[in-house]
Amino acid sequence: MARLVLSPRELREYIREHTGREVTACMHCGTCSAVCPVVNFMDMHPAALVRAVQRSAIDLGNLKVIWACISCMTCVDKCPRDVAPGLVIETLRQLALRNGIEPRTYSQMPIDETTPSILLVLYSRKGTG
Amino acid sequence: MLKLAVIPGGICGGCDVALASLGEKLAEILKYYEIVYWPIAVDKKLSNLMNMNHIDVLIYMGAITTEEDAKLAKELSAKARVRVALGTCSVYGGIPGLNALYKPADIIKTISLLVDTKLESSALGLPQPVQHMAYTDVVEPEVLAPGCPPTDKVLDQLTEILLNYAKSGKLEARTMLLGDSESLCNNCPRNPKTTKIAMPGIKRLYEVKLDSNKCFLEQGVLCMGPATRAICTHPCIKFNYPCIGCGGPVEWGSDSGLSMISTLASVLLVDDEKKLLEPGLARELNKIRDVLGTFYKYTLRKSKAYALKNKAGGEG
Amino acid sequence: MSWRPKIIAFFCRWCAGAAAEVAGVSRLRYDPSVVPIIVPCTGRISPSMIVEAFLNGADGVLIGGCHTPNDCHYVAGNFKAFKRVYLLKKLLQEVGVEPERLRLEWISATEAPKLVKVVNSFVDEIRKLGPLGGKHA
Amino acid sequence: MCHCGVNIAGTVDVKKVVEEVKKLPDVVYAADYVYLCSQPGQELIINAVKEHKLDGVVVAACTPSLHYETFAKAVEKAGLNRYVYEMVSIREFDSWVHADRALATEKAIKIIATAVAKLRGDKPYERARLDVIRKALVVGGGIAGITAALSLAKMGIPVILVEKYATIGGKMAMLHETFPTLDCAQCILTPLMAEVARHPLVKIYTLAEVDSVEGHVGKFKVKIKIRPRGVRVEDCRLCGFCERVCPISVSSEFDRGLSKRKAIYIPFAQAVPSAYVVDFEHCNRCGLCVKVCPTKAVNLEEKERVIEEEVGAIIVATGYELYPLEKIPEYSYGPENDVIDSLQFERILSVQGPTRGEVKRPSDGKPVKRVVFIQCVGSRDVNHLPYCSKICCMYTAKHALLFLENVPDGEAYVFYIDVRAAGKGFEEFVKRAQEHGAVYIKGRVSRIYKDKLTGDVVVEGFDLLENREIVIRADLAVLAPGIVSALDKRLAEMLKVPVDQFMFAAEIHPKLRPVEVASAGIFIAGCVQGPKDIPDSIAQASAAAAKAAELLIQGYVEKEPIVAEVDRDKCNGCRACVTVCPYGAIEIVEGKARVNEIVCEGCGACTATCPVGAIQLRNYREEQALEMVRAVMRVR
Repeated sequence: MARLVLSPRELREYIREHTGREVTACMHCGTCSAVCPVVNFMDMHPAALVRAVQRSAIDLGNLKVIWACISCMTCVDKCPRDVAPGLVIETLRQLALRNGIEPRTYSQMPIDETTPSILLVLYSRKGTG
Repeated sequence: MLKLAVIPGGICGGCDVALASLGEKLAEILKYYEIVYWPIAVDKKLSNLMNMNHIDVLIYMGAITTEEDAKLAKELSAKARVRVALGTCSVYGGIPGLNALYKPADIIKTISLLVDTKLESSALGLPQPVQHMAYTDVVEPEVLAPGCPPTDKVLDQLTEILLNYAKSGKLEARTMLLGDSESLCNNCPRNPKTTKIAMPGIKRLYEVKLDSNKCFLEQGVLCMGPATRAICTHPCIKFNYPCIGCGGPVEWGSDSGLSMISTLASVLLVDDEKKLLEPGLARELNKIRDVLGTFYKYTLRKSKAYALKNKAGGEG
Repeated sequence: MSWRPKIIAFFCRWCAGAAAEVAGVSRLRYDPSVVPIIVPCTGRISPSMIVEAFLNGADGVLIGGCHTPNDCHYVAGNFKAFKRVYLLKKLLQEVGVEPERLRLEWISATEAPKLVKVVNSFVDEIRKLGPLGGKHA
Repeated sequence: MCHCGVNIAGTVDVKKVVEEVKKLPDVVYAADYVYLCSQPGQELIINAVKEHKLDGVVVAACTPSLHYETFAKAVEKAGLNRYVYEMVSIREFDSWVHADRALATEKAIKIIATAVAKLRGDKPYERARLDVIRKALVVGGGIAGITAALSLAKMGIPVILVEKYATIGGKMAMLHETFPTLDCAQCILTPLMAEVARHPLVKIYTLAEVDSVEGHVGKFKVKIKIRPRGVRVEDCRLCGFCERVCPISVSSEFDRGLSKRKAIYIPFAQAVPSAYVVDFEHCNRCGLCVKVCPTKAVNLEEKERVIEEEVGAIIVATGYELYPLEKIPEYSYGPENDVIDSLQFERILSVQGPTRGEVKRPSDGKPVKRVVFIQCVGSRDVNHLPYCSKICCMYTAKHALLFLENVPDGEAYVFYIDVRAAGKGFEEFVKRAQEHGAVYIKGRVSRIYKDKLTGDVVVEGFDLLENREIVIRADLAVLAPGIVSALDKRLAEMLKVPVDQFMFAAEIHPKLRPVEVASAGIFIAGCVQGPKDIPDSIAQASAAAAKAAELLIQGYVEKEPIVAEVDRDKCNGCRACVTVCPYGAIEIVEGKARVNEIVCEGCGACTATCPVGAIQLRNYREEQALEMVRAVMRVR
């Protein structure tokens, strides 16, 4: 898998350019993780992801959360500091795709009895393009 | 019968129409005056006019944009006893006056690009363009009647002056600037209820649903009313359209653009200054793309900004 | 370098003006091309005053006021100055005057060294730009 | 022109300057002297004025901050008005900062030219002195208002205290105990309430609101609207017969809806004034109370009245309200859902409260064993209130501690973002709550709902440190809503108190002048300025009282006459100057601007703003300013 490494500053500026948001404004309150309907299906919950993005401590190639997010944008609505994790995830997803990182496909997703239906639908959409 | 000549310069025709629309009042004027020249109204030749020794009243309309305009304005004005600058172009240069920023040759060049035709003025027999001017740049008229087009208020005053002159042979003052010597805010039909104008930002007309009872500035829409001479009875404002400043400054010789820049800067986001700080305020001010076009739409040619342009250009 | 620029500096009485006094008391040296005019507050400075300076032969106009957001002795006159100067710079650009000829700086009463630096760098800048209108007067 | 020894003359060719200055327009006389500030120097000025019949003086010397007054006195001694004199600094602005003699000399001439140009437009003015009415108005009878009123009264200043509700005491009266010392709020507040009520210099108006304010510093005319109480305070013996017979029962404001009260009631036992009050909104005029009252104190016919008072200063202490929790629907706020706000929990803890201090569920009265506290409800959230409400961390710790002391086998969970315990004894207090077993969970709550089957309050959230979702089934959820200003827009406009976007009053300088606002004579205390705890409110109220006393005890205000003035013929009434004036000194009267000379501070922002040049700062008129600019350029 391709690996994409950006410095914290580059990543922050990239996200600012694409979303208009400042990831460093996050105060780590956890609202995004609390309201996320699929947080249990993520390898890294949204608040933790924002923290990792601040330090650019992510490996886009191996990051599963960006494919698990269903883009419901509840975290964007509720974020008390306009950091908008949903948009950050969206940006990372695009960044990954533009850099030739393979999206995780339908078959690679953890699916069992407890998977919410919205996630199933989304997995299938993302997986089939 | 006194001799009345109406001379059109670089003109859109609005002043002609406004003057022609005087109707009954025009008839009243014609009891005392003979129209010796007015291309759209009477069939009198320019050569006759040029041969006349004197004209009693000369009304000049429009900006001076060609050598022909300049020549007529100068030569005929010298023969006239009372000179009237009618319309904002004539008084302040008007919208054509914005061209004064550029050399005529550059303007011709730009037009050529647009129309895809070679515009060699002499070759086509076109008039030779000059640096755009107001009539008032060439002579000092006795009567200044601004307006784009001249409003009923101004034309009524002009009628009165013409009739009085016909009867008494005298003018009330050396220079008369028509309209009321106050700005549009004075009798604004919106009659604002609040005591402050905390302008909430700069909005374009399509961005707001304008409340026709509230001050434009309070709704974020640029209105030149505060610094514009009350030459009208607020037709634009009554139709929910802000003042764009065709009346010119309140006092002859003052500069409404600079005043308005200052006023606007003062009231813009006045309650949010300490929150937005300089970058936030700058972002809002950047919404004004064209400062000259906004604040000097009609009066650039007679403004300090234009003087500054000459200074910078090493002319003037 | 025989040509010396003519520069008018509007300093507010409370911050930049006080800094200029401190500069004097501290015997700091700066370029004498700048003539100070003390105003009660930068909020008093009207665009006409600035344009008048240029029209009468100034090559540059420097404005020194109190730091934003809270230093202004009169609450927020400095913000008024900022907004006016910002629009005026756009106007200058449009009429072909380098907007760098007009500079607004926040200088607190204690920042005499900053005042000296600002004055000298402004004079340098105007020197580089040359006289307004290109003619040596 | 002064040599200042060699300080000026060492760098500037004084003789040349004098020669050049003589050529300036309207200059009749110019001279130099070695030390102008000395007695002979001053005499030189006085004699010159007399001899040459001068009508204005320019002194070019050191800085005005040093010797303005010296020469002003000399000018006055010569029989001139001090405002037709200008002083410019040649020493600080020129001789001390330049070395080149020729250039410094030229610059000196230019500087003097500006002063001469300005002087030509200067006019004489007289200073205004205004007597101050030695009386103060305090708006708001909470702990801040009470403190300020008492403090002023103790300095011998009569005070009018205006309170919106039927009793003074404010929010503090609702509290059970106070952090971090756990004093009983009532025990420390009610003596103060009684003291302020007793004080001969304090006049308290309850059920009262400021109706209109006119005038300015030193002399405000205030109209106060007083709603009918329906009970004559001096006759009420608190026997309570009226309450017993009253057939109407409504929810109690004081207990924040957790209990019922009658339409004739006393807010709480120690209310001040100590009397019953009729709730005319709910009263059905049955007249039973009138019949049973042994002292005939009840009067249901009482009408609203308006009284007028004149005061010299006003202290605004309107306090706070809680952020309306209806705006956060996912938290299912409501006693019926057993989701309550912090003040309701205070009432539950209070021995005088609806449950007599037993912690029971509001919905069914079941004893509470497990309670969840949620901090930052609305605060620190750009979707609601971007600011921190400051006191919630501490009172939540207090709530958790008091609950655990009250219910020893109980469990308390606190959801937090950060714990902000900056204050004396605060951190120790939070530790104490934690040592008592309060479990702090870093994370946010996504939703709260009532499980209709089990009756539990279900709190769902995310525990950031455990890195997983967390669901707590509790008996009660207590929200810590943000604090919002109780100052209403109309009052702020009447008093010309500048406010921020959250209606908190904006102090004139956040560091140096924290209890004053831009309108002279108006002071602020307590939560009207921003969220505050009790000691901060009291400190600020004391400061506001001291600042008001400064003004009132001096007895007069003296004003520099260098203020703005309006040419009413030119003014177009556009209101731009009113908008830009930081002091609210300009108002529109009959369609034109009018400057209040006492309030105007002379900054000149209006002069630069006016689109038609109608408002001019005296002796710094636009034409003077332009002339100063031209004068510099005229010097060759």
